[in-house]
Amino acid sequence: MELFGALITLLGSIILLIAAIGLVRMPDVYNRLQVGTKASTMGTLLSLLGIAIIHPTWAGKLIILILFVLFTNPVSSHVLARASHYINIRISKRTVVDKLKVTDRAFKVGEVKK
Amino acid sequence: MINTILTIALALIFLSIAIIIYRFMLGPSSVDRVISFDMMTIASISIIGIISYMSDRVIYLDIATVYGLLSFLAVIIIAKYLEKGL
Amino acid sequence: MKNYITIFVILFFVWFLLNNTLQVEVLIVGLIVSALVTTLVGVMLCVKCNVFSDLKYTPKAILNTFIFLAVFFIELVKSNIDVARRVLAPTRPINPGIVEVKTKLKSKFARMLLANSITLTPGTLTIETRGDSFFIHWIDVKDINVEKASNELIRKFEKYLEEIYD
Amino acid sequence: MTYIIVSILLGIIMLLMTGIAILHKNMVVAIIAAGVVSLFASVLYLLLAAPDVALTEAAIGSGLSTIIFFYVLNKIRKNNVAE
Amino acid sequence: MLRNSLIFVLVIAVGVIFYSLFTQFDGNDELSDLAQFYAQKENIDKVGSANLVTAVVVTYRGLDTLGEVTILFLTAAIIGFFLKGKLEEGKREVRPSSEILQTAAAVLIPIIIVFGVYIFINGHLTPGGGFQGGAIIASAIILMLLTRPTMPFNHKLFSTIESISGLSFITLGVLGALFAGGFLDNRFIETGTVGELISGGAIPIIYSFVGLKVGAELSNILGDFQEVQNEK
Amino acid sequence: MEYIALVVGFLIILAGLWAIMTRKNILKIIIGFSLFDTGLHIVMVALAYVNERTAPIIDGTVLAEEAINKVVDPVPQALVLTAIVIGFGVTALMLTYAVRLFKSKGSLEIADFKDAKW
Repeated sequence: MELFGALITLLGSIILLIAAIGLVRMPDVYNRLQVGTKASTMGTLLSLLGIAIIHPTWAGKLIILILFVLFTNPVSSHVLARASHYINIRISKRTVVDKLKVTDRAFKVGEVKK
Repeated sequence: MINTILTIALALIFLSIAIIIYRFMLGPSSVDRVISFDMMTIASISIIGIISYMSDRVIYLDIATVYGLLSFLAVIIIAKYLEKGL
Repeated sequence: MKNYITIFVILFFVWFLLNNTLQVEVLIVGLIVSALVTTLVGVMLCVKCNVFSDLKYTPKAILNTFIFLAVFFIELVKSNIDVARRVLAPTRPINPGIVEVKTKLKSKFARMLLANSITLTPGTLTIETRGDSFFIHWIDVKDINVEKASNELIRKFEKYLEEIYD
Repeated sequence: MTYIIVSILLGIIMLLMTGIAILHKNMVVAIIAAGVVSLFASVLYLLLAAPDVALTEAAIGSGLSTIIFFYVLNKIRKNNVAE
Repeated sequence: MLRNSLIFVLVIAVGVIFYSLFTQFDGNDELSDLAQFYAQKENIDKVGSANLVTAVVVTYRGLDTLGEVTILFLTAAIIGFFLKGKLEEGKREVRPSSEILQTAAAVLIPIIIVFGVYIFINGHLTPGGGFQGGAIIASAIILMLLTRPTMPFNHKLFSTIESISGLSFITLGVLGALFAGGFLDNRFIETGTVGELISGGAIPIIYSFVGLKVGAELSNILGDFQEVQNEK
Repeated sequence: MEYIALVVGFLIILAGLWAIMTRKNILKIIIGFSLFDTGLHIVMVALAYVNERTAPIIDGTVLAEEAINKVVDPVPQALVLTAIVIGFGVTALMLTYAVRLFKSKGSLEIADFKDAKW
């Protein structure tokens, strides 16, 4: 059982490594955010879960930690994506469609106001 | 045995932090650096989890929770600064 | 009122998990602290006081909560396999774009859960919400039509969330 | 033994980030780098068996300091176009 | 040029001092005498605090903590004095926060406050205490300010909380002086078993007041920095 | 481990000192000051470390009887704890002055404040 937990922790760290590689390889901010959010959330979740399996008496704090990360990480990446869209970060050339920019132009959404 | 596996996991996490720092130094825009900061915090949570197992102290996990809170707050304030919404 | 009771229960649950013990005095202190914080949040620091007021406590809603969680975790695992495939493949098979989808959900909490689930499922990231439109960055755009994209991306979560909230 | 290697790695990261914090031209990056120094200093405190200090450094040194710096940056930003 | 070389020489000189300090240091294998006194079984039982750092901060060197809290109070007052300018009537135009962030903040703020309260109530059992818990509560307040940037900050409420908890802190100290060994002595309440939540005499109560006070002070500082954004 | 922490702390102190004395922007000087602070705290905590020992908190792992042989020195940790909080206060105060200076001159470059030179 303990060995199983340790292996899960190892799996989590491998996923974190994948997230890091993705951060370097992806072409623009949005794709980096995609890879970063999903993989880092899952990586942390798995490595903490592994420790919770090794040490079942510690489970309470680890569950709080997992829930906290699971809840806040998507929100922060959403906020960051929104900010980078408003300050016109260069979007990758491979992008096929950008509906949000089209909507912004259509409604003449100004610099600051709504 | 378990300690060996966890040491390998620790090494992998440090490798990923090194790669993230590469992106931090390279990153063309500020947003890339903020993403790197966020991921470094998240990786540190895993590091603290493993360290607290290795030292056999459950109390270290409180600090990891503070890290989760910290990453959320810092990312939000930087994002709001960048989009001029502070 | 339902909102405050929900907040109280959540806070007490958090307190219990943090302490991770069943000693009576810890639980009593937890009750006092949760009650105080709930009052404080409700009276003085009220940000958006009615986040939880749309929750339903019928058996059907609770069943749907569990189904939603199960679907969510399956999608989370799938998304990581997807990410690993995209990152490690030498050609970087991406075809990104920002698409618009429409949701029927009205409750604030349900919309936030939907946005979070979108962010954590394969290849999608919520960028902005305007009214009932969500703008989503999709790493592999298959369809730019609003209806079809909605069906593809959010219907799988929306049908459970609708049961729980609206 | 593991702890020694971990502390060496943490030290290298911190010194690198100190350099970035001092030398980088963009103030946002400098402040984030200073935050990262505090962040890893906190892990180092944990290795040095000082969890109280680690908690304080994480909450105050890395959290509130960074926040307050960004408030000031926002205040002194004239109508210039940042970045 | 002269200036730069002077600075260089100065930094090198400080480096040499540090090098000599470093070579003279050869690790500790034992506690110092003072720490041995604090870590004795009898003294741990007498004070009743499982966290020795808390014992040092709250009881053995409680006066220092009082001074520190006073310094923070003075800092908050000076910052409030210097940052205050003429508030322009015209509302500043900022981009409103995203709806998802507002909802998430409404869910998270109570949870963060409870976490801060946990940190300072358990200050004598787990790492943490008044200062850390106060900082975490201030983080919750800052999250609230962030989601609604133009909302006026309620300085009065936080000043009231701060004064009440400061007064209670002093009162507890005086109670210690009256019924136990000295100012800020925690033993006028039964110290109980080390490791239980209700133990350590007055330590949890004192630390709770310190936490509330520090939280209110830090919130006031952050609120000042928030308010200065609204000027012109 | 404590030796490495000492070296890192000393180097960060030197870097912070250098930044305080050579940088031209007031915000950079404040960043240098806070780095100096961090380095100083690392040095103090490293001096408190005792070989092969653990955190000074009694729980299931460390019993009160054997605490004297198992924990590190709590006194410097308590001092550093206060120092960090005071350091935050000082940083906030310096930033306040920075805002104040910016209001008067519209700039934070140190060269624009030549009239304050003696």
